[in-house]
Amino acid sequence: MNPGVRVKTFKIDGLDVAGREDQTVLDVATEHGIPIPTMCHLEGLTSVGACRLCLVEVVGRSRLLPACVTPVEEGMAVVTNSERLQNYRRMLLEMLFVEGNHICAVCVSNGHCELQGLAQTLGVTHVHFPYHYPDRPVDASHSRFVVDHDRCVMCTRCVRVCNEVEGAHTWDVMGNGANVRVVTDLNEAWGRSETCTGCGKCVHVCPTGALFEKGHSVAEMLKKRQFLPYLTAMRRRQ
Amino acid sequence: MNPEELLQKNVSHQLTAEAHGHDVRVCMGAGCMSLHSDQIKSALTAQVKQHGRDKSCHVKGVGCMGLCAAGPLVSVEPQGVLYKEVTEEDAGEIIDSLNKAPVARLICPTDTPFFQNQMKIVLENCGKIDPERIEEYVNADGYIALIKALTEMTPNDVITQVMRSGLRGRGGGGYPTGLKWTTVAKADGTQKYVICNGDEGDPGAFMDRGVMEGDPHRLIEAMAIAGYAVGADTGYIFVRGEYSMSVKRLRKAIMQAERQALLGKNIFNTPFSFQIEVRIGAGAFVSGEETALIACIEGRRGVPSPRPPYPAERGLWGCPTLINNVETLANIPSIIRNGADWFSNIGTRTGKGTVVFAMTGRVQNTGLIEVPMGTPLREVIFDIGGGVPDGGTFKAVQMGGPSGGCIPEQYLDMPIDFDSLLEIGAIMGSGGMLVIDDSASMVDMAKFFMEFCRIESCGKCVPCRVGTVQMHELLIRFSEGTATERDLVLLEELCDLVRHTSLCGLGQSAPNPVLSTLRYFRHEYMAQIRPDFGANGVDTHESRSTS
Amino acid sequence: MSKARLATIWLDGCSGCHMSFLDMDEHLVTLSEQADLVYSPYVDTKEFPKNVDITLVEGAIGNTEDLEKVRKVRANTRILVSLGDCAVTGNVSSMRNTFGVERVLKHAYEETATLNAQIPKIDIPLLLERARPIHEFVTVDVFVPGCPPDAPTIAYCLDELLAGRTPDMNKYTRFGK
Amino acid sequence: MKTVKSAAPSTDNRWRIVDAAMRRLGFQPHALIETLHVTQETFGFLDEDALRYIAATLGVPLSQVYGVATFYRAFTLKPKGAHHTCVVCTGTACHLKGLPEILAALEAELGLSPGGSTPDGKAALMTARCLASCGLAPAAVFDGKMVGNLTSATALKRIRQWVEHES
Repeated sequence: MNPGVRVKTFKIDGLDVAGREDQTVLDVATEHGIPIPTMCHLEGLTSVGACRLCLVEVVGRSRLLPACVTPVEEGMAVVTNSERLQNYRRMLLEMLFVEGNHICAVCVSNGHCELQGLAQTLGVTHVHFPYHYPDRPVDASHSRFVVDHDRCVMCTRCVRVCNEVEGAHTWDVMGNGANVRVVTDLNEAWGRSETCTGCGKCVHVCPTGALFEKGHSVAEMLKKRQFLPYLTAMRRRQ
Repeated sequence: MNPEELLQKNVSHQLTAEAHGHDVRVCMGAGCMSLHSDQIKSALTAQVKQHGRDKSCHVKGVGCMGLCAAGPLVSVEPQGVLYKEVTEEDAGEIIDSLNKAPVARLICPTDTPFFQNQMKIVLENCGKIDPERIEEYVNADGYIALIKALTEMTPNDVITQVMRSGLRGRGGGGYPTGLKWTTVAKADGTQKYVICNGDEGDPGAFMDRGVMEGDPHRLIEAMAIAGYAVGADTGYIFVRGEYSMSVKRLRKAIMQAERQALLGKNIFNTPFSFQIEVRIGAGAFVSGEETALIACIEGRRGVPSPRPPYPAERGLWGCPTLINNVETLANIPSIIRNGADWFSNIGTRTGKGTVVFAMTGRVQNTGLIEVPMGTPLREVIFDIGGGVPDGGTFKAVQMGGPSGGCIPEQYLDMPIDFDSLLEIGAIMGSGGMLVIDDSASMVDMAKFFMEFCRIESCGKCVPCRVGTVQMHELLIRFSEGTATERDLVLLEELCDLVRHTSLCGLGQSAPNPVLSTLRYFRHEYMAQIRPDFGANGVDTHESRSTS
Repeated sequence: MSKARLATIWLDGCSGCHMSFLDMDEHLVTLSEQADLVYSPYVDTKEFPKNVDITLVEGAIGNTEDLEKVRKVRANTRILVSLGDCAVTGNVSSMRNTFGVERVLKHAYEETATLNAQIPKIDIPLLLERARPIHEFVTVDVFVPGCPPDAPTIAYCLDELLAGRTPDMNKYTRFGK
Repeated sequence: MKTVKSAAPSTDNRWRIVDAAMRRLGFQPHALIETLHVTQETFGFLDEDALRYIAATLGVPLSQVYGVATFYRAFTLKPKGAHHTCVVCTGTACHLKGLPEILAALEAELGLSPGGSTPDGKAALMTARCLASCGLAPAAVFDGKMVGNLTSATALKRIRQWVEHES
């Protein structure tokens, strides 16, 4: 621990917990085995608080706070799993399902998909909002990887890992509102990207089947995440 | 330039003004400009020349005079005559009458509530001075407050005055301005910034534009005072790209101020240095949100970030940053000049000072107005605004634009201030005041604002990105009369979700126009519903499923 | 106690869910002790009967006939079960939705036809602009996602319903399973 | 002070205006939006060459430049749907030397007005504040090619060629 960093004690779901002041509510909850669902967050990347799945209640505050970016405070009382939160989380997941074209049955990530998994854990048996059926492209121009925008949930993990870990900044987000999409370089075909190093980090941090390796059929794409904590640790050593 | 020199300059200009004898002011606000007031100004100038009165009469363009409905407006001083609906052809007659009786057929009476019931602080110079001449601002006691702050007060004194004045942010939230200044002043860091938020993006709002185009030096003075108070040496005025006139006037004003050493190094020979740069937005409503605005100035996509950290601690380029909106800052010179007590005596217990509204819609006197906080809505709409024209009946007033809500007749006697508006589901916010009469559909109104939010959503957080699309689609069905009862349930669920889970203010407030119309005009939604999911649960809805 | 009246129907789907139903094997015998199968692709009844207790609906609503059928089912069923991803989410059936009917028909009947290419126009139900999940048209009581839901899942669901309980399907299945 | 790092995409004089904008803000990455504003004012829209050049000069990743250029409504990457673009200069010199007549002719003959496109959508007409080619006024850029001493007849001819060739 860095000198001068203080420890804060507080409560999560009634349990007494302690965390360093530079930790977030999510960090401390995870350390204590309290599950809080996440989608855009990934340990090792900066947090952006975009998917809103990790919203928690803090007693005495009217606003819900995203656990992934909320610093711990002395004496705070966090509620992670009220009925209201569960309800919001289910609806947020439904929002992700309706805005894309998620056909789990034909997806390379079927069975290994975070979106699919969360739907089951949080009890989404169906989506009660109307689907949008957007017309989104698939780009298979890269020699080894494919991006299927139908399955993209705009978590931006690929953008962050490429910028923060690989250092290439090949990915970014274009457009606004419902038209946002991840792009490589000047939105050219991925295979023609001048900046992509082909490292595959983006593919392996992607929570769904939006980014995958060629040569995998339905349910065959397993994402390997070990590299991220490993790289973080190795860089810290330097 | 020292204070004495400035004063001297002030006086000398006053003398030349007196020598002129007559001041003919032509409104160059956006409303009058759209009716070609610039050509009227040219015609008047030509007539002055033709009448050989160049020496005794001065024609000048001024900022918004307020009563846009009667534009183009021209006033003649020192007589204090206001002319309405002036055309180029009237120029000769107006100049001809300077030493005689005014042109009766053009006179716009000023003994009406529109002029008598207003109180002007923010707009005190708007419509009076030539915004492109620093001399006129100085002549109107401009930069006195800055001199006072720099030569007679410590930064702490300035903050104390702002704190004691009770001024609250006019950009939406109503956060105490003094508290914000204190936070930035106390924040760690040698480099700090002041940002003036002029990204007025609400449809139907043009208060900030009025100030930026009608009295730009006021903002420069305020920003310099703020910079002094919080310890910043650089300021940015962020103006929405559509306001090219604002950008032009502000840039000119900055140049003039620099030339007079009112900006730059060691202002008034004090250790305080301050520079200001104008940054132009590029057409994104969301960049009015503090963190998005900072991203925009940094040259990034203008998407909001979670707060904390607040910009006051970690803002522009990671430095403590004070962000105030145009109207908020425009109050500062008057507060410093006249003192906190003067300001805090105006308004209500929780809302001090005045508030500027852009009054539009089905109301007689559309235009820019300023009234003390606590003025009842009824007075604003029916006395100052002159009520609904053409025998229409008042139905509601929409306040706060896409983030605000509708207020029905029953709340018209409520005094306007931050908290009372919040209570009934509207916000003071952007200051747009749209009067609606019984010919309008509240469902369509809600649909209009939701479409705006859908288009303007930055797309970062899930509830706003998807929820606004969903709500807009549902509102289309209501407006077409093809909605079902189930749609109403979905709409209410979505309002709740988007309001409570969105990342920034845009998303959190996007459902407000729907919520407030559902609250006060639910029957209008119900009237648009077709029988649905009848006793046996069969949806008789066909419209979305025909091939 | 009289036996429950059970029905199954197959709309815009691949029949996989009905295959899965058959996979219940010997459990079908147990089931038949508690319920009569009054309408199904498995039995030879032409008209959807009245007063059905439970109907399993497979497939999305893709054409005008599906829509008619599901309305008839809803009007005559106490507990309507959306069986499988096509019924629950639109699934594979809805993959045509982004293209529009015209393009889909052209591709299927003209561009990829080997001989006598033509788009059929008579005696077949009209495609709806989009294939959609059942619950967008009628109220659904129980959702059983899965592509297809496996036999034990279907068995559990039916056992619970027949016992008068509400099944918790999340424990057994999910989208795409 | 840094100087321009990468070479401008062409010898077009207008790049000097873009360079000046970037220089004014010290070639810092935060000059991106200002630079895009100036580039669009100068060229009428932002094409790939421009985005690449700005990215390289300001040291901003390509995808970030693209993300910013598509986030804000003020920026256009390509006139919508049109295959061809004509950018006319609306500077003082061009105005004095007959731009209004040219615009009137395009409107009357082809139904083409600034910011719009021909009814078939093939050609778009855009305006730029000044193309910095005042000596050649009136000037316009046809699909990236600068044409000076423009007349109504030459403008009509060029655009007609586009429209007819494509049909």
